[in-house]
Amino acid sequence: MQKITRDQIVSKAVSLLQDGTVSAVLGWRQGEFCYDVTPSVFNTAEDIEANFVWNDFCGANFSKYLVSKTKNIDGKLLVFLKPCDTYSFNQLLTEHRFNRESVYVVGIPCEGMVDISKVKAVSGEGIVCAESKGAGLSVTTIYDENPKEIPYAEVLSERCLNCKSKKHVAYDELLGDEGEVIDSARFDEVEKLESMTSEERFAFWQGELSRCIRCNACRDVCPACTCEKCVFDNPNSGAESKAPTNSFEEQMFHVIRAFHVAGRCTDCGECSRVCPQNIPLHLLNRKFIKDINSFYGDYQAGAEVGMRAPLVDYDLGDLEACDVFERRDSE
Amino acid sequence: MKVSYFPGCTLKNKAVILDTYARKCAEVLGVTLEEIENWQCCGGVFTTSKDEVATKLSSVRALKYAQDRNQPLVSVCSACHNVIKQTNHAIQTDAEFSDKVNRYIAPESPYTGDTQVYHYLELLRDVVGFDKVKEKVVNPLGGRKIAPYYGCLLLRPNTVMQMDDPENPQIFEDLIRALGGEPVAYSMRNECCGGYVTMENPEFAKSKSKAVTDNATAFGAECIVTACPLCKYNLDKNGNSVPVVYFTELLAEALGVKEDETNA
Amino acid sequence: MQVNEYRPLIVAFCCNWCSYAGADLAGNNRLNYPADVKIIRVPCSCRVNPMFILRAFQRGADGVIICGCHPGDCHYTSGNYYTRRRMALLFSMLDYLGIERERTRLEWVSAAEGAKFAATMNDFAETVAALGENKRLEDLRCKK
Amino acid sequence: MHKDNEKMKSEIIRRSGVNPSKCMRCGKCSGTCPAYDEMEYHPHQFVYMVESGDIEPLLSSESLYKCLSCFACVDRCPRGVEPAKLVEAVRLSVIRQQGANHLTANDIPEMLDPDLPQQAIVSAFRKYTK
Amino acid sequence: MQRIGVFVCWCGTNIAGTVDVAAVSEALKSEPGVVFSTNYQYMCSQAGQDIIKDAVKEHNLTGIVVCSCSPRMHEATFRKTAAAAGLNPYMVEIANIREQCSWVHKDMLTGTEKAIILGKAAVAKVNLNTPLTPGESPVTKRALVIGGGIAGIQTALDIADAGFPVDIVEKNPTIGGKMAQLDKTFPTLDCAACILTPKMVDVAQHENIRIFSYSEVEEIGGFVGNFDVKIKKKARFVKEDICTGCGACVEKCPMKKIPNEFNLGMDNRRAVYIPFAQAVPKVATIDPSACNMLKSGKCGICSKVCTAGAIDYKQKDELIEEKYGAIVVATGFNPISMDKFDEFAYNQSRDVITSLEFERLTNAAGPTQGKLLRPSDLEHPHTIVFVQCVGSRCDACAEKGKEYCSKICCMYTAKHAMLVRDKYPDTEVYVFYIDVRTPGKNFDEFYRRAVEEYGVRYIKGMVGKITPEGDKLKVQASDLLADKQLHIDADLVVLAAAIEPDKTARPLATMLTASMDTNDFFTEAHPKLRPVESPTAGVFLSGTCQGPKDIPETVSQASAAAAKVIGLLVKDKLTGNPCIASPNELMCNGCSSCERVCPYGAITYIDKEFPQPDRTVAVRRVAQVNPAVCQGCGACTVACMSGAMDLRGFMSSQIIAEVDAICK
Repeated sequence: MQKITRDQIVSKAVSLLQDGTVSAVLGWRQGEFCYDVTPSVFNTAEDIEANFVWNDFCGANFSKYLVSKTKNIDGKLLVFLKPCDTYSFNQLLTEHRFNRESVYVVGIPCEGMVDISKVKAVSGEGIVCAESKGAGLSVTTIYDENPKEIPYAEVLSERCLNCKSKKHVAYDELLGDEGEVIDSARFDEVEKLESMTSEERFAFWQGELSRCIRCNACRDVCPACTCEKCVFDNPNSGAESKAPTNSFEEQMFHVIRAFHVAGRCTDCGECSRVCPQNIPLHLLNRKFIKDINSFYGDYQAGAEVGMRAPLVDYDLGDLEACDVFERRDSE
Repeated sequence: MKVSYFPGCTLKNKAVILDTYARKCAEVLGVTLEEIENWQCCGGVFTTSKDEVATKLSSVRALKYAQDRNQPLVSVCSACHNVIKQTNHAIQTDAEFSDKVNRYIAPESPYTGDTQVYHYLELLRDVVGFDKVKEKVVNPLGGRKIAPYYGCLLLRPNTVMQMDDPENPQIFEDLIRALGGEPVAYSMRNECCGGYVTMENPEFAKSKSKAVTDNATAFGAECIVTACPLCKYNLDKNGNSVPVVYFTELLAEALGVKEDETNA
Repeated sequence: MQVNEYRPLIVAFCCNWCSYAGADLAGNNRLNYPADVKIIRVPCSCRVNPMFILRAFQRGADGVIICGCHPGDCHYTSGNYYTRRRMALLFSMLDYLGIERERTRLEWVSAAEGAKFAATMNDFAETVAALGENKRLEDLRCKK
Repeated sequence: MHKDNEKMKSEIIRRSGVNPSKCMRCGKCSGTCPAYDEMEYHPHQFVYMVESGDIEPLLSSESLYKCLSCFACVDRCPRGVEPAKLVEAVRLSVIRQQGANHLTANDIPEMLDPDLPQQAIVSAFRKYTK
Repeated sequence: MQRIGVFVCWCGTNIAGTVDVAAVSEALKSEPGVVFSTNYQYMCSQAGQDIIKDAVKEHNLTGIVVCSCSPRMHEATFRKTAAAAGLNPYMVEIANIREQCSWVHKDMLTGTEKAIILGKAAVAKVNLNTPLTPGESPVTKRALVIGGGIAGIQTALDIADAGFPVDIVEKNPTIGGKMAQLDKTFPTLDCAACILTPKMVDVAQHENIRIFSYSEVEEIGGFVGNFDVKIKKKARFVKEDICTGCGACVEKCPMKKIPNEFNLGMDNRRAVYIPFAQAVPKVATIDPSACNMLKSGKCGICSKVCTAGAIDYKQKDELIEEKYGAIVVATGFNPISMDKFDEFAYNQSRDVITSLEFERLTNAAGPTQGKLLRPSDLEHPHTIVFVQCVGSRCDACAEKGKEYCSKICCMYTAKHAMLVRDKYPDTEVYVFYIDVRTPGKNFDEFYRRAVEEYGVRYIKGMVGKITPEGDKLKVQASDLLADKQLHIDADLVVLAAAIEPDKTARPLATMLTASMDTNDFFTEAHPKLRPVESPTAGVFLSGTCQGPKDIPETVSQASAAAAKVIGLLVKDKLTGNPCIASPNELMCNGCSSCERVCPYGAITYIDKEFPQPDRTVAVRRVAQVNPAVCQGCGACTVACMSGAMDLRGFMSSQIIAEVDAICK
């Protein structure tokens, strides 16, 4: 499925490591299962050649890792960024979260990544092998040794089906072809919710959010959540909470989390990818993005370094809060 | 380079020389004017009303034609250029209009205003370059004092036409200099010649044209150049006796492709 | 207090320079509004963190209103412009989550607008009272 | 404003895309208009009369056919009001009515001059005819 | 745990009429931290304050809650009381049970119940109060004035007269600014030079004033009371301290065809020049772009004729570093370019001029020695047309011009018209106007005199097109009242060009972190109440850099700015408001969100070392709040995602405690 091959990436990584351009490489390593791919730092060419993974499960956005992984590094860290990752990369640079000089970015094209839960829904549990084959994934499980072929359209993650950009907004060099910003239908779901009644929306979100187990995975993976100390861990913040003891606890948690990343969220979709409860968290972020676009003009976080995020900016003629619903209802 | 060329009705009749010289000179300058097949008359004036759709369809068809060939659209007649450029702008900025037009024409893919629209003068300035024009001059105009006449259609409305500073344009002047002539600066160069009102009210048109030619000759003009057949008609008929020529004639003369016996 | 009659609990955040002074003026002029409204003084409406608003709802408030200087009149020149953006987005989000949109409000009240302050509070209290108790955002643990 | 006037005004405004209330009454449009002396109602009056809904007199005025569409008023207006577009919108209200064409094909022969370019005829038709 | 005393005021019957004060003090007794609670008729009275003071001592109180009238009324009173009793004044909180309770509720039951809740909220807050001390910073007792026009001159003189040293930085070789170019001034018609040049001399001779002419501000650091400024003194190739201003060099300089800026290019100056006779400092300047010696090393005549030996071709730009307590911006204005308005033929005819050019044409020291002669042929013009509002009051979307009214044009045009008719009664003078705006003392009377006594023809209408032809300017215009189009053959046309802020203002604003509007006028701290201050503390505004102004207004604003500067410099130390933002560095991400929303530029960042548990040291970018600059709005606290930024006196925890107390 991916247009770029593992060999291309590995040979790029090895050559940059060997010619001294970089001193370490951030990449993917095989986890316990075939679809389980873990971000990892590689220090030697041998390690890269043997263990570097590139497949349809390499969805992780590496940008956030740069905050911690560049802290104690001599020389540069090589990172492979997919188009959507580069937006987070720029946003983090805007917020001074790491030094641009300590990173060497190789942009790689992406054809979309697979959502393993969608695969499991078709194949069932116990996957032992899931390989790219033609226009789909060939999946073998412990229960059925005959590979089952599932078309990509059925298993691509939601965020990839609604990909907003195949263009890299930051890189030092590019492997493969540059793509374009895409006019995606990513706000359709939000609009659907908006068109419901208040009661229906409440019921929808209650259904979704009440499943939250407060594992904090969404926060921990989010490239916009890089606070030294999170408000939810800080007893003085007034929003500290550790566990989902009440059905509305998490509602506050998710509203505040979405608000904290509003205007900074690049819509990379990592939150929904990692949620073990499959809560569509991106629908909260996209609501803010959609509102920002509609109230204050189109804004794509991370499109450029140094942009002024909408919530730390204003215009004298901004929409009044009381006109918000009028604006939306008229759309 | 190849461009889609919209000649317009008058260039096929009363203003044939505007057309023939435009083509010849373009060839000299390395540009091929490919006449748009089955072009229809632009209508002469752009109707500014937002609810006027039918009268703008011929322009849209021409624009779409150029877009399909991935070519810019070039016209020589000021009126055609004005109508086509304004139509293109309306498509770009007025979603309702754009939608209606596309429903009328129902092209395979909707036309969204992407075609680059050039007047022939802009083609010379922005694509060919006046420097290149100058290089190709074989018969410099010998310092002849030439008054450029812009009229209204080339420059206004400026928000759309964006050809030059509407009050102090230089594109004609720069061309005249490139051809070895001396441009005459006079204030009436962007005032109206009387336009189509000449039909109903020739006396009125006369007063307008006369003011233009008088102002030009007061500053020593030996001749006036224009890009518009109607301007030429009005100035010829109603002005003083100063000769009025199309800019393509001067261009052809300087580039040595004019078949005029006096020049042979 | 009559036990049976439901009265809403309303938290009003007022900026020190305009709206709090407007509330004082309402008092000076003896303009009545329901005692349901309890005012918290902040230096500027831009001090109001969305967390405070959610906290109030969670603890049982039925309505939250933020009052600041009119745009252009902010004592700190631009604070209320930030408030305007923050609240526009927050209110839209709460509505999206299915919280009644009438429970939140942002109003510009100047120090001279005592009457507007009272009228605003009367109207808001009435609107919130009509909605009844805030059940959707409340944290049940906080209920006695 | 009378309801009919209100309606006509909003129709003219919608069609022309012009906001006459932006006018600051400087009169530059009329200062620049080359057809001023031919007109009964002048560019600034078009703007003012449309703004006040007093459109009836404009409909029957010959001024509608005197505008040269030279757009000098449009480009020179300091407030971006675009009077020429108002003139056009009002003129369309008239010539779109049945039998209200200002110019008919029968009128042409007597106006014809052997040198007259086609452009003049098509322009006049577009301006004066439905 | 705090030891809190609660003091409930009756305010006579004002509170006690609708609130059961005894019930309130009783109810609050059992709140956490409360060790004492009482009520009294008038807490703000001496006797009431004594009750508080005694209670503080008797019960070892650490915090005080007064349930009384609005804090806007008596917060300061009770803070002083607390201080007198040895408590930190910021350990006091007020529960407003009068304006926001007893006065707006009729029913005793509801009033009492609400008063108790408000009291609880105040108690909850005080429980989290911490003693606050205002920060102090020293004040450098020297002011910098940027711009040496009439605004800068007046401000500098006023500050210097109060005994403080002042430096003026002027980018031109002389101070004086636009006013030095004017002929007469409205509405009194006294000559500009007569009233300006004595002030320029005062500046030059004032012991407290230094003039850095031909100089520019390069860099500004620091904050109110403590600005560090770098000033570039451009090389003028003449030793300022030696040059006597005799003008011998100017006379002998062979480069004679340099357009003279002072006369707006209407005549020429030499490569070495003194802008005008009364220039201050009166020293020569060599224009390096015109001087042969500096360009090619060939000439050197000026050096030979200078008996003082002041010419120095090797002079270099000099960088001066100085500390200032306050900075005044007085960068002034310029007329806008007329390039976009060529319907008025400014670029086509030398006889179409701007009003400022007209000033020079009528000035005795101008290119025509004050005779009104038109530039093209030096003939006397018999018909003059003035056009008002050229480029002013334009639509925001229009492609040319400014949205605002330039304010001064109506009056100076009336002045010009009047002067022409006065000196040359044979001249026909037309003024085309949209509105004649004359608010100001004796202004409308002045304009009426122009019409009634001097016979200036005011025409309501606008010029649409000017066509130069022969020796005439054919003016086509509308006369709206006569409903006519006019055609006037004029000899001279004067355009009242809009004015705009000087181009140096924008980069200066960036250096100062001072805000500007979209037109590049400096923004004032408050449009009504603090009109001469920038929102950036220690930066003051004088003259047209803040908006269009005439001379009387400019001078008043200049003196007002000076008064504000004096008020600042007279202090030895600046005491700040202690209720300011402060970051918790351990939590700060250095993301710059707070900096972006701060209206005062109070937030900066440093790289700070933090020891780690593993004994290594991590360097992180963290925010710093300058206590002298922060005004305590709290915008940053909400922009801060991690909550690292908090506001003293209104901490998040305190506000949440109030919320909780109210919602309990």
